[in-house]
Amino acid sequence: MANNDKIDRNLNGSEAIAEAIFQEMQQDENTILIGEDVGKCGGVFGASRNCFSEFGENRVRDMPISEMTFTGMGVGMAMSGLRPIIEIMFADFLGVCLEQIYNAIGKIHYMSGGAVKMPIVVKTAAGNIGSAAQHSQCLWGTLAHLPGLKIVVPSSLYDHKGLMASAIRSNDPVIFFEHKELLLKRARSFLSNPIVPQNTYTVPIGKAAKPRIGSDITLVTLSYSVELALKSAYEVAKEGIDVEIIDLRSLVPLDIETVLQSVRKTQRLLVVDEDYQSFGVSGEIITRVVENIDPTSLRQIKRHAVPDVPIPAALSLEQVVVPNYDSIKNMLIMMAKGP
Amino acid sequence: MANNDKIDRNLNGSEAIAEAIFQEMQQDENTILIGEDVGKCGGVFGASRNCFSEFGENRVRDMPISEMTFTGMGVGMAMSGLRPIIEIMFADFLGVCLEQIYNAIGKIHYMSGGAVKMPIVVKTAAGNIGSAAQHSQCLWGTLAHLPGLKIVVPSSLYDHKGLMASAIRSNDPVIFFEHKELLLKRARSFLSNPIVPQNTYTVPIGKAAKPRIGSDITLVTLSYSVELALKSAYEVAKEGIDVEIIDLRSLVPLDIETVLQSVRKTQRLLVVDEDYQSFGVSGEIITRVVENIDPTSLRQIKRHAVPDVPIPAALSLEQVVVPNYDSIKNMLIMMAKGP
Amino acid sequence: MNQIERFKAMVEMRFFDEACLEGVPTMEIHGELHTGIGQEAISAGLLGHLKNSDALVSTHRNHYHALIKGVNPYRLMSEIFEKKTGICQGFGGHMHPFSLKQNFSATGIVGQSLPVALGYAYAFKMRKEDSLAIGVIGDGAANHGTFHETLNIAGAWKLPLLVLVENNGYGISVPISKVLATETIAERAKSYSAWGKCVNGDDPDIVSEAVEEAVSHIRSNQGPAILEAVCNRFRGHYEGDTDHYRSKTEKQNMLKGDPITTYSKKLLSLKVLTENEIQNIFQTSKQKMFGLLKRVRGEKMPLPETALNYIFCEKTDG
Amino acid sequence: MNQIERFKAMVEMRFFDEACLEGVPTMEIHGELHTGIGQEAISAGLLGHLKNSDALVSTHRNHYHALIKGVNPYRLMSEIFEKKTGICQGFGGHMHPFSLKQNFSATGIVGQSLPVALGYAYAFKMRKEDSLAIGVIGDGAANHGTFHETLNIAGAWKLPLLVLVENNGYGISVPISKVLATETIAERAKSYSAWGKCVNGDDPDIVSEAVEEAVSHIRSNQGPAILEAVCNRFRGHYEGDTDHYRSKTEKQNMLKGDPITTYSKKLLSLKVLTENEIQNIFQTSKQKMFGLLKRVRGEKMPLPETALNYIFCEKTDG
Ligand SMILES: Cc1ncc(C[n+]2csc(CCOP(=O)(O)OP(=O)(O)O)c2C)c(N)n1
Ligand SMILES: Cc1ncc(C[n+]2csc(CCOP(=O)(O)OP(=O)(O)O)c2C)c(N)n1
Ligand SMILES: [Mg+2]
Ligand SMILES: [Mg+2]
Repeated sequence: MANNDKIDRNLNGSEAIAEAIFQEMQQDENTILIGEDVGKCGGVFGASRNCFSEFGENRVRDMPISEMTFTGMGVGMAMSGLRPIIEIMFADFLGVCLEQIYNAIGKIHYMSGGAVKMPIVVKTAAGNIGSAAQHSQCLWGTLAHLPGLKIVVPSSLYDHKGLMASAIRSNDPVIFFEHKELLLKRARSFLSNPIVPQNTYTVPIGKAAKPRIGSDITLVTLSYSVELALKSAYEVAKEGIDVEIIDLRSLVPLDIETVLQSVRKTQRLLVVDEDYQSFGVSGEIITRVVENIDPTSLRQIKRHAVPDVPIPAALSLEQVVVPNYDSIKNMLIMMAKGP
Repeated sequence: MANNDKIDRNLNGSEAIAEAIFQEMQQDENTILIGEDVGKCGGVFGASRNCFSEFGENRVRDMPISEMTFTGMGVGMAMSGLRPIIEIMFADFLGVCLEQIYNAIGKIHYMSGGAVKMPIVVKTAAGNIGSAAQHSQCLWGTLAHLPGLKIVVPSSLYDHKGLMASAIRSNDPVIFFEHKELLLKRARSFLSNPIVPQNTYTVPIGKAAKPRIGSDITLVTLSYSVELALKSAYEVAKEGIDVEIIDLRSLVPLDIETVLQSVRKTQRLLVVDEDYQSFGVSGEIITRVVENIDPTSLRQIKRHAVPDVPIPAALSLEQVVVPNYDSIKNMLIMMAKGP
Repeated sequence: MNQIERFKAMVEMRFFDEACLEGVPTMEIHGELHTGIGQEAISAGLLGHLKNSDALVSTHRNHYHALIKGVNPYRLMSEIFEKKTGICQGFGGHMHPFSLKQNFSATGIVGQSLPVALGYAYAFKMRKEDSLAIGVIGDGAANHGTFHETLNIAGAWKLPLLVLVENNGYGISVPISKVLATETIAERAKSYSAWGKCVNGDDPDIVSEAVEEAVSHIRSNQGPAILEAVCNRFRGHYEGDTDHYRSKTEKQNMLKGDPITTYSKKLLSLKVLTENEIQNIFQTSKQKMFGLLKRVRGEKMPLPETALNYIFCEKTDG
Repeated sequence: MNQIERFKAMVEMRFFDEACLEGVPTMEIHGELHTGIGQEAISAGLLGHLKNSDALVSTHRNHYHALIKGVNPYRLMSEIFEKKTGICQGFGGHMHPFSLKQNFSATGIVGQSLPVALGYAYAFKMRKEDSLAIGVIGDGAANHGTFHETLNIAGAWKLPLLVLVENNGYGISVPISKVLATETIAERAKSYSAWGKCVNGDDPDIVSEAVEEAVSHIRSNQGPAILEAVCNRFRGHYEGDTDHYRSKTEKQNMLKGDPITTYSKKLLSLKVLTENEIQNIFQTSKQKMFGLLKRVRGEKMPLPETALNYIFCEKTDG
């Protein structure tokens, strides 16, 4: 919010993404967008607004509710020379078409001995905005486990556009996880970089960001939780706790170097993740840290994620299972009191 | 193999499982088995042999190749009072029906506020036996990340029967990962417990086994890799390296206590996993260990899993990406030389 | 079931959903809400044809189906308002109501009602019970693979399944005509050796007649049926949907055909009801549903410390 | 394409797969192998109808389709034998051959050939190219949801797609008649406004005629087609399958109708070929294919140190 005066366009995440898609489609006529409600409607979150009227229905195609098939279509399209962007409306629905994602999209480059490329983006909206067990999931941990897929999870508004541009230009398949909250959040209320240049630009996939420099605790996180982390860090700074925040930006490739450098400095690691806790992101980050840093120079390692429970409908329940501003703050304060 | 003389029945894994299914179906007429080729064929690995002729086609039903639907049928069957066992032939195909598994089977008990039970077993054959990228996967790490599902991964022949019986009796949904190699391996060549009593018995879900006691290194693993680990441990024992092996038996619930006790003793941890390495089992085990044990009393932590690559077709390639007897042995020797 | 009851049911459904709408701007319902407003005639057409033991598996747009299946309106509305008195104690929410007693359930995932209904149908046939299962879907869901897989299985084994398609012309913003290879969905019945019919879903008498036919086909062990009822979705796909993809004219024309108004006129002209009686029904229903709303609003939300209950029903340590 | 070439193609295919069989007991092919033995007439019926630019997406049982699509037999057999000279350098194996040059690919996952073929069809139509896509499936795969989803989309948008169903009566051990709601699969065509026909898949002339019809329907922009060709799977589902679920009598009867023998008799009686010429074709084909086998056996396996190549095509550090 410090940057507020420099914000000339009060975009939200969906507009930033739509702009990237629009500009990339302008530059390469092989790029096409398929999915439910991506056409006239412009995407249920607006993340493909303006594209249909500009590029027409051949290149921006509303699909029937047949995710398994239109995901597989992307494979054929890619083999025929197109560069499909496939929207799966909510991450919760990935299970309908996951087979095509991990057995075809993620493996064909390898299975073909490098002969076939899969320049496909699967974009999907993750995260909790109050829609209960079947419409709130992140599932990026699930996808990151499967080889051959780059997993991009933007947080800042700047990255929404720049990482989407990179994803579209990539010749490797990218699963692009938007967060519903960020799709709807406007620049002026972003804490991380809210400036979205009008011209095209890319943010490289595989390099973490450091939206806050600090010396006491390294907080590693991604997606919407970066915003929560920044707010919490701002608060605890008043109590003299200086938090360094690392926004992973992508899970595959994972920029562990940036994490390691920070943890070597702070010796305290907190991983915050809105996905389910076990067998997911937090375990992987922590393991890579202990694989690389002498344990005697690690003072504290903690994680904070959804405690392996479906997201409940009632707000009173949801608040206690999804990491939020308060819960992160409390973790930080607790850690600062420790060794 | 030490037990060889006590083996009166030289069963293989599939026979042990078929016996559990048979006996449980005898005891409860609500238990039914659905899947491809489970009927007259008795399962492509034979894991439902004899059931069709005994219980008839209503209770042992060959399904069309419609995994998404017959998995969902299991939900309706369960709500109507049946206890379905659903066979998904290979774990690689789970992606076809995963949505029903994690959004319905795994969540309905929770979403219904505890009112509806899901006594469902999804059984599937995992693991590498030379069938390349789309027929060799484990994917138990993928499933373990999703809440509401118990994840059972037997290794010993004794456990094949006993854990399947527990899974069928459980009122919670269980994903039961068989390993193709173990389904076909016969008692006399098992290193872990090969005795399968004829009568019914259960092995509780959630308690790890310790098929070898040792003092130098704790090797945590599961499924077929337990056999490999036992063989490797036997070999390195000759060089004076005393390995303790923990067979997890289930990933959810995860018996971390047994792991911790062992690691407190040996101070050295090796996790071996036939699934993909990142964002999976090895990261979770290691993280739970460092969450619970003072890092200064951990001398070495290592993992050995498939290095995030699809399984290649050629044997020459496959051998270097899937953990095997030699590679495990080498890891143990290397660790024994370290701190 | 007579026409008066059908009419009453329609009016009650409408006011039930209008009561729910009150909870949206106040954030009492904090996720998205899908109402059935405009589609009452279809559920009303089910009245009298279902036994308690019959199963009904519904969708994201499930309130009317729950009501017609006998789910307690108070407990249903409580669930929608995320209260502890809800049928799922507030854990499920409006897209995921479950009531074992009525063999009623729903799912928020398009297309996934059908396999679940098929599972019931299989169990009924296997146990030689005289019940049937209804799987409700929208037109959009008819293009999902489960439609095919489910009907093929039901057709091959003559399972007692009714696939009820509420064809409101849209899957969110996508007109069904743009993504359907045929004129109607019901004509696909032949591919599954099933009974099939497409009817006007705005008149509950027509729907009821078709349901009668379909149900007697099914109960006489002749296999599955597809009943497609054409209707309109009066509001946006969910509350919050700006519905900018439909033209004003289209929406105005649609609203002229309000099935409740049309049916009230029909019953007037048939002299089944007087203008007065109709007004009475409106008032009583409104009072009833807004009375429920008031009570529901007074209920408590589930306690935070219960949030980790019900992950498993058997104790685990892991 | 004349009958002699069809016959030659059938014989070559048969010997191709028989040569592959040699690699099973020796473990040179160390995964399971699915041959097309008994089903040669169908692929032979495709001869002459496809352009190089047409796409063909096949299944686990894909050798014949690859050959007919013009994939180099030597490189295909090398791939099956997991050699570095294989079309995928031994990374793919027999279930996953890819050849961009011929727009040929396959998948080991049942039902998933169709969406991929549909993607090609979409691209062809979008770019106004005169090519078509063939998605091959077995009878078992026709009950998978992708069959429905794919054909519905192709029908709605008149995409140039041929769904070729090789109906060999079984999905592994399950007779299609047990799990299909209709007599034939092709009759489902109406549900997708598609062309549909079920033919005897043992006679390549009959298949060829039907392909001709289907293809001209598709190339004249009238939308998709379903061609069902009924045939027999002579061997177990895969090498190693004991095939105990089929009776001896059934198998004996089946083998009496070997399409190669039948067709050779037909060509004899039509005086298209003499007994001598037929024997010549057998010998030449056998020599050719077992010659390939010999060469393939001499090739190297991919180097272990390349096992981590090709996970991504762009460099990553993570
Ligand atoms: C598998 C899946 N894909 C997409 C969605 C998102 N979605 C929810 S409702 C809906 C439209 C459904 O259309 P229809 O079946 O016609 O039902 P209607 O909303 O018109 O009642 C979509 C696409 C979903 N919930 N599940
Ligand atoms: C989604 C999926 N389910 C199951 C399998 C296992 N499987 C491989 S081939 C096959 C039978 C296929 O039958 P059909 O389509 O008739 O082809 P055929 O083998 O007869 O040529 C099955 C069940 C698979 N590969 N993929
Ligand atoms: Mg609709
Ligand atoms: Mg077949």
